[in-house]
Amino acid sequence: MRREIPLIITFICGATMVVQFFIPHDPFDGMKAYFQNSYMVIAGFAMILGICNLTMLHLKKVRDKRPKWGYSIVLMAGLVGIAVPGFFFGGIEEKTLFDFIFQNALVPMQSTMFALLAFFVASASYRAFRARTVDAALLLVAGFLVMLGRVPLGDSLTWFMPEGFRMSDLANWIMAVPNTAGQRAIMMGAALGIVATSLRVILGIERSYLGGG
Amino acid sequence: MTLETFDTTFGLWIGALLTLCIFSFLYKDNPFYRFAEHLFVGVSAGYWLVYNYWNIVKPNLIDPLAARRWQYLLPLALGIFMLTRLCPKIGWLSRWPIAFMIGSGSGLMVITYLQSNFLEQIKSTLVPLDPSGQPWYVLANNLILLVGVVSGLVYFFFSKAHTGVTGGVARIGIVFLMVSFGASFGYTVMARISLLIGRLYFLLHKCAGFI
Amino acid sequence: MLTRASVSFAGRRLLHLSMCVLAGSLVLCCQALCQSPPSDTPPFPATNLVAKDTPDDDGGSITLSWTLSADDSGGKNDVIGYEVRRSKDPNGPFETVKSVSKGTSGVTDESKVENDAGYYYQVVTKDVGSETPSTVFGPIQAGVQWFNLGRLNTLIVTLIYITLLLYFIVQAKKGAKLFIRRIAGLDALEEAVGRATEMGKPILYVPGISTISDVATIASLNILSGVARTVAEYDTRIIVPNYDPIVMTVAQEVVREGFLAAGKPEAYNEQDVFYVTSSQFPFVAAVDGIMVRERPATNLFIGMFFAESLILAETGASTGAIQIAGTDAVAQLPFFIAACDYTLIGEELYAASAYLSRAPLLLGSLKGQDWMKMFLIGCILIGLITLNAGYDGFKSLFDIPLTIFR
Amino acid sequence: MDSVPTKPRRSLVDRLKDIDRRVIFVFIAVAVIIPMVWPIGLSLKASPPSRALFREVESLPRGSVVLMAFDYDPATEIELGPMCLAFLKQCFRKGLKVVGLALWPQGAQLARASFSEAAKGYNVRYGVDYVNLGFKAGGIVVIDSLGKDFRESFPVDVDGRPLSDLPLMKKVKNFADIDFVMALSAGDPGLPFWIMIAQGRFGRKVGGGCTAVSAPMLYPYFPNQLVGLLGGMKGAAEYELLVGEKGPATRGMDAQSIAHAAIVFFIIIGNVFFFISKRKQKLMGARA
Repeated sequence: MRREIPLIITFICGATMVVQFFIPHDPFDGMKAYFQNSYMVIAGFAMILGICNLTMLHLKKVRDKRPKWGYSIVLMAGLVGIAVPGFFFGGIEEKTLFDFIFQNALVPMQSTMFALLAFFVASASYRAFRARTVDAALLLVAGFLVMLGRVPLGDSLTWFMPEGFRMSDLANWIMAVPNTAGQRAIMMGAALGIVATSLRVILGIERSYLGGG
Repeated sequence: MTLETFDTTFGLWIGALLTLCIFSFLYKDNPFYRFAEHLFVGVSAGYWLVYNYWNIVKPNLIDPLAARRWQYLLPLALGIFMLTRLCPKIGWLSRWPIAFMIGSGSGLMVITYLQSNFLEQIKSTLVPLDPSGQPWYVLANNLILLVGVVSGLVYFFFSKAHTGVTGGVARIGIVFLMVSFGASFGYTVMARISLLIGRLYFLLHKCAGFI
Repeated sequence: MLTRASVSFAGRRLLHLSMCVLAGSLVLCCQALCQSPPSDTPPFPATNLVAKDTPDDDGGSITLSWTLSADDSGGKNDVIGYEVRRSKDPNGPFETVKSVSKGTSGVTDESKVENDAGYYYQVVTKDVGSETPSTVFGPIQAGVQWFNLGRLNTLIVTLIYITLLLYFIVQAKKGAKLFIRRIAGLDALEEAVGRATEMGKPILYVPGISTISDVATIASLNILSGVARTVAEYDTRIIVPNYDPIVMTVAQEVVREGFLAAGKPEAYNEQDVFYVTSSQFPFVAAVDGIMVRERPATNLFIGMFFAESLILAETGASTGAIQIAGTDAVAQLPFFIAACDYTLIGEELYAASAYLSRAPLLLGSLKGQDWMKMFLIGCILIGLITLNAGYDGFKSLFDIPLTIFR
Repeated sequence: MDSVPTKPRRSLVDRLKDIDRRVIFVFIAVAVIIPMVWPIGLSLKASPPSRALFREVESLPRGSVVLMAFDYDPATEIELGPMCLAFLKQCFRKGLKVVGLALWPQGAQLARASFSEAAKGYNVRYGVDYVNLGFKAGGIVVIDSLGKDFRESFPVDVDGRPLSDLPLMKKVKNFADIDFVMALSAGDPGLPFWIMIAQGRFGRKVGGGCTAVSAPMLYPYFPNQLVGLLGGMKGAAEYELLVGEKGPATRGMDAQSIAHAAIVFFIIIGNVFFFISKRKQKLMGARA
């Protein structure tokens, strides 16, 4: 029973979501909103689970005095430091302590982590854009042309070409035609894979998510 | 110095220090990065916990229940079942909410993807090839698009070996995929550099008043 | 976060461009014609007012259309807009339910429309100083439909797909032999696990940064189940950091079962499958930390990824790990291709569980997927032929919503 | 993040081929920082959409009222902020009145900062020469309501002052009193809505600024529905050039071009070294 009931629940919920899409009549019309709301609530509860897991892991590190356990204290301090004001002192409105930490610690770190991409995009293109094989050469040429087409330099390099056939136009063409074709093929294929996997899940053929593939 | 400007200055300094800590990772792993990383994880986890409560659990569960809308008891029950993971003996109950989420998620995906990524993409691939009244390059582009989409799809055939005609067409498909990957990569480079400029502007202008 | 939608914009750009140019020139024409001075004579009325129940909905809505007043974009051209008025009595009084600007010849009235009540409508044409009502149309009732005809095409495609999948699954059950082509990234999995064992280093498995309702995550967990088993057989350590607490819960079950299936339940360490945080960049910061400190020999990034993909893959590459990625996030594939040793592209991710387990049922459904692709290509080809023969009825079968029954 | 340990006795070419990535990082950092601190002012020519916007604003008579929408957040400030500064300086110099509002929550704070930064050096006063109405949720509905009365959506300004206390707002009732609309937008809700309502329905002249990513999507509106458009950091730098106030965008644009060039350069030398070492291997193979 421990495995059958979840399978039945999966089937009923999946089938309901498919059916409600086609039937605008009561009781199906409100089904999607209700399911999505319930989904969010469960996810909200699961957050407690996550926090418990994180806390226990790091408390254990501190208790066992594992190497570098001091950082676990930093982590816990951060967690408590934002959660306590968020729950008990002023909530999450503007100009609260919660908002101060969000604006001055979380946002700068987030943007900086994101900005690391500028460096990684450079090192990745240095390594990957090499004409080792035909495929790699295609990657290189397409990437190189589009990169040049995005800066004024590209157009100045192709000054001798008539208007409409310069580097930026070529880059736009690559983006609009071969790039679109490739992406569309991936998207269509992936859609079929997603739908097939979903149907297998609903029908109970794919059940490794319950543990024990 | 008023409290507000103190707040701003103090906040800027925290932001600047943490920014530098994260950047230091580019050189190598070091105690500054480790400090920032752990703080980052802790603060963000706490942030999500609080955010979740105020923006999801309260308006979508507690408020409606307080207004005696009993249909919200089901999500409450499922949410509590989720927490049974914490006591191993009845932990298997958590499979119910998981089954609910996976089931309803999968059901939604079936129709969403068939509609938006199947029907709509077919429709946008159906373009007139008729040369009359159109410049030659429109026709050529449409043909290239068609060849690209079809050959790309053939690449994803799994139950046929990539030999013979299938192999040839799949090969063309790979060409399109590779061009598409290269182009998307190149297209993103500039946006990524602006992110760095934004960060450095924060450090040099807002914090150091340098420029 | 970057989304899947952001990448498809290039494709729609051409269409968008032409539409915008068209719209732009229309507006210019209007402005040029607007120069004539306003007058006090009332405008000509809107004509041919028709109201009908809005199709394919749960009621509460009526759709109206009319022919523009002769003074709107023509005649004296001094119309400024229209007011739609409604009443339950043909003789009024009428209340205004909607006002629209000039050049608009239809609206949907959704303001407190009761189902199955008879309504009478009137459209009033307005210029600066005066107004002219149209003839009254009615009674009309809003109703609830039992089936959304606009989605019939989606239903048919869904049914075709389910039939194909079930047919081949049944065939597979009967014992039909099913071939599956090589997928390099999946062949490399075992080798990658073996290498980690040789080096005595752990394996890092990141099941994406999305929720359990994302099918890419489910596909990833299916692959994890196979990987966990191999890992247990090789006596290697596997580290699974998680972005979502529910995914973590499932990942713990999956890995535990994998160790159990390999006959080594005692080797499973629950602390290696853990939650980090549900925020994109802090999660990446932590995983980067794991990569440079634990130095896993193999990194597997499989599931749904966003802009952080390259941060993960580049940091992993710098530690010299073998990296296998798999995602259907079109925008992130280029970065994984550039920085990883193998990448499962799009649908390959969803074929993985069949490929790894060789379970006949799954292989059968893979065959169904291929037939659906043939169907898709067939639709494209037939569509092109009919379209270029001057018949666009076939193309209109793919309209969303489907309008051929309206 | 150490590089993979290199084997001894490798040739120079081989070592350059697998150059330590930190060398690349340093080059990128230098390529971005130097132009930001000492702007080079790489030759930049204003594109037609930027020039058109500038000319349109220049042609507005003294005392005209400009409505400015701050529909962006800190994430895109680096692209849109400089446009905003250059544009505001042009307005203040010309004696135009500016009414600011935001359809994005964080836009109101960004507007506050931009106004006070741009006001430095000009004799302008809050309430008389410029006002900040703050943020209002609702997107297109808010824009629509401005056609009737500003007070419907914005009964008070960002600090809670009633509009009747602000001299500038006494003469601004609805769109009819606005001479020009400038929308800085990072996405949705944003520029397309302003074009649709303010231009399409109420016939106002609309100009705009957007991120580089969304520029290709918005260019088609120019010149019929949009009198001018600034796209990304490049557009901002062009406007700084036109207004004659070299600011953050000019620096940023230099940095962006040079960093881009650095990456292109690395790709080229990466391939050169790769081919040299491949040829060497071939030669060695032939010898053996």
